[in-house]
Amino acid sequence: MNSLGISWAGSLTRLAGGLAAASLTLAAATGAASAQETDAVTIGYAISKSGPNAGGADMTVTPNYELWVHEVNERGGLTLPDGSQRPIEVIEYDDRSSAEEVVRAVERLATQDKVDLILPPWGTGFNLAVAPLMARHGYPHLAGAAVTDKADDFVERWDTSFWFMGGGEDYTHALAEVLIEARDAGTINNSVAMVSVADGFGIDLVKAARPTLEEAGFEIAYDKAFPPQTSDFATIINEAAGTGADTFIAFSYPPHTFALTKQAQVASYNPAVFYLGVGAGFPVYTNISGGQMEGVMSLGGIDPDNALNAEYRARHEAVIGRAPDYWGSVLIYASLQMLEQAIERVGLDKAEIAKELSTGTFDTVLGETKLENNQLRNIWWTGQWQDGTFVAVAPGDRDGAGEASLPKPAWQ
Amino acid sequence: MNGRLEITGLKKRFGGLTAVNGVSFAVEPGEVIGLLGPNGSGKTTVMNMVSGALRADAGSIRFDGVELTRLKPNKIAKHGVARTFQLVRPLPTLSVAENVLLSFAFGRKRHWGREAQMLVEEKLEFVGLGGRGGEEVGNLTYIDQKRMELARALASEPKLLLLDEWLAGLNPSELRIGIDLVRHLQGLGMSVLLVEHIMEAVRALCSRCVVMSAGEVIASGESEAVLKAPQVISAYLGDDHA
Amino acid sequence: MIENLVNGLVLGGTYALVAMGLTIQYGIARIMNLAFGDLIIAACFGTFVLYSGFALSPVLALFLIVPLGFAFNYFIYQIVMRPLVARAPNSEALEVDSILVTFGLLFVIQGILLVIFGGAYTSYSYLNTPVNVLGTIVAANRLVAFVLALIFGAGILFVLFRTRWGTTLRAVALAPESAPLYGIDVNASARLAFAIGGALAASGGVVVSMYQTFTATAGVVFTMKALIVVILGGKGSLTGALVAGLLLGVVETMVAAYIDPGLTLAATYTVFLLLLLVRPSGMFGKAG
Amino acid sequence: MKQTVFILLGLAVLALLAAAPYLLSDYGTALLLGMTGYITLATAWAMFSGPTRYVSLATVAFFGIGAYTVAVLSEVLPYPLVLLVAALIGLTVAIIVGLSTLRLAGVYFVIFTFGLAELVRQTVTWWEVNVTETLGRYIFLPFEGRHIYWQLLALLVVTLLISWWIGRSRYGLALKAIGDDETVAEHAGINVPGLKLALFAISATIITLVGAIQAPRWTYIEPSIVFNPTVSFLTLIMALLGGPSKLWGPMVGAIPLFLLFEWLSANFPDHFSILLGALFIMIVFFMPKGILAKLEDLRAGGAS
Repeated sequence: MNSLGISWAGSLTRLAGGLAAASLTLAAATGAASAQETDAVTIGYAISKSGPNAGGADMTVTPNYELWVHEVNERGGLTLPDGSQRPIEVIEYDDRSSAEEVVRAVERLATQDKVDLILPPWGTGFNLAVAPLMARHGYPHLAGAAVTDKADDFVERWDTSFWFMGGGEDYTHALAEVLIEARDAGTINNSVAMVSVADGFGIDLVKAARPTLEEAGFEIAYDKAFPPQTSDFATIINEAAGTGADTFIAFSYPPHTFALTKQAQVASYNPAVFYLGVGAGFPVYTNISGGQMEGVMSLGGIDPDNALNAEYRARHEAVIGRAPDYWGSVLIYASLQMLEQAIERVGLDKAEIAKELSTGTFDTVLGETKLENNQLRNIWWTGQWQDGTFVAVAPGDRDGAGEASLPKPAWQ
Repeated sequence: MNGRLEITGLKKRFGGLTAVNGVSFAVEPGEVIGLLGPNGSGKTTVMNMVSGALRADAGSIRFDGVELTRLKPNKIAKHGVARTFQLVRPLPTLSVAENVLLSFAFGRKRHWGREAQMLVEEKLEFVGLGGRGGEEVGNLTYIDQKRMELARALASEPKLLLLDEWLAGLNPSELRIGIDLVRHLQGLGMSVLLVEHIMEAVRALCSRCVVMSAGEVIASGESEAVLKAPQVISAYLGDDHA
Repeated sequence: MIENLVNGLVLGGTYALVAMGLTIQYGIARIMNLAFGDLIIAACFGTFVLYSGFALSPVLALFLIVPLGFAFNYFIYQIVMRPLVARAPNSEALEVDSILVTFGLLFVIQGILLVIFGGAYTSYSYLNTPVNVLGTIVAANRLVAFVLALIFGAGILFVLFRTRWGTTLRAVALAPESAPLYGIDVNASARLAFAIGGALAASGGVVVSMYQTFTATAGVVFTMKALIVVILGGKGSLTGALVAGLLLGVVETMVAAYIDPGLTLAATYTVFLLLLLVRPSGMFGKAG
Repeated sequence: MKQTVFILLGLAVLALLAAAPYLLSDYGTALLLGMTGYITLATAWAMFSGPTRYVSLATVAFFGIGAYTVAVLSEVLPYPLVLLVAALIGLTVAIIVGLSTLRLAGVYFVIFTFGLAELVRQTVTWWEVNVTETLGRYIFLPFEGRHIYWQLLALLVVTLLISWWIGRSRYGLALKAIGDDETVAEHAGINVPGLKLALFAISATIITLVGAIQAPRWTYIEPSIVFNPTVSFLTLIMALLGGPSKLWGPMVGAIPLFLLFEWLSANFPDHFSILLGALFIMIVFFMPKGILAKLEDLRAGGAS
């Protein structure tokens, strides 16, 4: 009757074997990680190289990390306060678009690889997931690809965290500014059709947009959220067109942004204001819209006369092989330049770097850059495709801002 | 009322086909009764309704004073009705002993632990598988699998045993062993409802028979008399022979 | 109303096209292919490369990529699936094994695409021109998917029910155990069916790439949609896949139009789960 | 006597594991945490799916329900009560789902459970977007890695004890019988639907608790994070690799796979998918019944 019960002896032996194997593997992993060059500055990051987040990370974040490291090492390395230079050595992990993986990878970078600096992952959720860890281990956290209205709260909670992309309210206020001007000029009516992707980004923006637009006296005629997996927008475009609104706003991700564009073209839906979410500022958008991106609006934008930015775009294309997007890329790159300059001023002490980032003034591709309460505010909130460039149009009172050109010309 | 099976007006339809149409008969306590009929006459369907594998469309099945008609197979087993299957169905991942133990554990009286193990050995002994409890069922010969299945049915300590062609496929010497086993059960006071094609066995075991054809009972009574009845012969062999 | 119906049918055309391949692989070859969506994505990338690199129109690309899909799946069956089929004691064991092994295959294909193309969103514009169907404007590229689904569906149905060859395949689908008794080479038939399914996946990929943005990791979305359609339609039923695909498109469009676009997927799953509960064998499947 | 020795040994191993966070770096603790989480998931999964052979992909539905409950209630109720509520919600959903689905078999059950996970995710998303208007939720519970690890370890011990108890009780035997032949099991007197439902409910409740306990680690929760279908797939693979019908099987599968994933994503971040896939195919080819069965085969082969 031995087969009935569990054989304790055999099972425990097997368990012990498993544990021994596990600890051996652990030991092996430890040994491998500690064998690193001593004179290099180690910089680690975990990024989504597979899974659903890979698309976003591969557009906005990873290329800029690679570009920056490439450039720094080409210059001979990071310059320290004493003038010496040390090359960067990168340790990168794939977080597989999983929150648990990204947390563990950062723990590994901090406590196992003991890297000098850690660069953040892609996405609002993942940046928040690693924020407590970065703070606990004292790493300055340059949250680049994260849009949040709660940055003030986060800075209070984690004073070594820095936020570079603003929040939903920033973007919607800027948009409302553009819309009010167009309405006052008689270009558009009072009605707005708005859709958003049902996920953190879409909700944050649409939640900020509702009160902002209503305060500005706009009537929201259509307001729906769609699941991120949506690929067909025929019905949504039909319904939005049916409302007679002159303004169409979509807080969308790239696949939706592209599909909305194609569907609007097919349906000859041509509202005076056609504002889309992430992806409209991607270089590939030119192909997707069949070269008809003129007048399309979105988040971000650049000042076409800014030589620094133009130069950055050229370098990105030369090193990475494709152009950066017109929104997040330059912000991420600027955050890395700030990091580099902070190190040059105060060395590799993490607390000192954080303090310098918080208080110092830096020369970046954005021009002279200074953080306000650990947040980058010097951002272009709204942009518009004009003559083949995604030009920044808001805030309109800042130097370099273009003029929004409305109504949008018809699709051909 | 002790251990009497009473079937009245039992009906079952499958789609447009009426498989069992108003069957009534009874099995008295301690009696071995044969349920006969050509293939497709509805015998196994009756068995399935008694054991709960199928639900009757109409009619009633009472056993030991309890209405079984709407009960699930596990409840029916707990009321003291056990069965074997037309094709042997051993549980392949369980050892021979575990196959039998299962019925003790969930049968009428729920035995478990050391006591149950002894009971299992006893039952295996009874069917002629003594000492072979540790073997894999897959390795048993056909007759031994049949023995194991009988032991498994007996292990739920039934008052009524349903044997569905349990003797089919045995060679003459095995058949003799099988018949002796069933007779032994009768000696223990158990009622047995036997679906069987082997007339030799029916004659040897059953005092009474019920013969079905096309879903209806066409004859019942003393075995010898029933087996000679013209309607029975014609049902088996076709009208030409009547 | 008519507008939504047309939009729904056109959307459903894609679902049907994609699902027919899976239902053939599952119904006849008995392989539950979780890597199906990744084959579609591979075909998307193939079309993209041909279009942007060699200026080959996606419609012409069909003639290159569909045979490639056939050949690739033919070899996959021969190398990976056949040993599993040979060793499986019963169809359930094969089901579990095929789920597991194609799950591995999914990652291999996805990984190769990631290495070659990276994780970026890929999209191009082709045949994005309006066509008037019963007063509703639909995109030509989506109409192509719809028409292809009907053509392939009708073509394969013709083959299955009007040719000797098709009778063989159906025999394998219905009774793989007894088919050899009639002199049918089950292995060859299954391999063929698997390859045809793969060719359909490739054609789906070519068409989908014309209007949908894709990434190397987006395959699972297609697999799941196709699976739902297959189960809705009934395992192995081509007609079922066709009807269920179109129906799903209509349901999604109606929900988006009259209830809330946010509930389209929830509605899909609700319809799917309810049907599974009421009729587990699907709309066109055999009961039991 | 022998049993006492093993119990003592088991307790010693447990004590060592509990003390591990003091001996290891944060990353070591994180590894143990992740590993314990997956071992618990795989063991709980195998508790139901191993003996009944119902391949469930609903793991992440319950995991996500647990995590979401914590996200919603962590500021409202004391933590132990939050866990209790999470467990109750998981249990209720499991019973409802179980009552309606356990008569589906084979691939239908597989697809159904996957659909269920997606449905829960879509419904939660829709609710949050349209009703509460907060898709992302924050969890600021004062837990560090080791606190979460200890909770998971305790849950794992409980899970193993339940699994062990079921295995040696009459219900363990009944489950094996159900896996072989439900009809025979039913005729032997087993309440098959009831037993399956009970087991599904226990398994789902444990899975819910794993999600609930792990949630505070991510600070920020949204449906795409907690209803990530990878969780279901990994759990299934780990259990199948080890051998789902044995008590230690899921653990024997989860530990090497977990470490392997970690090693691959650290050393081959760009080729993770290819290697994982290739490895997976090899496992199916060379260890179809799981590691434990393979080991037993080898041992049996060596002995004869």
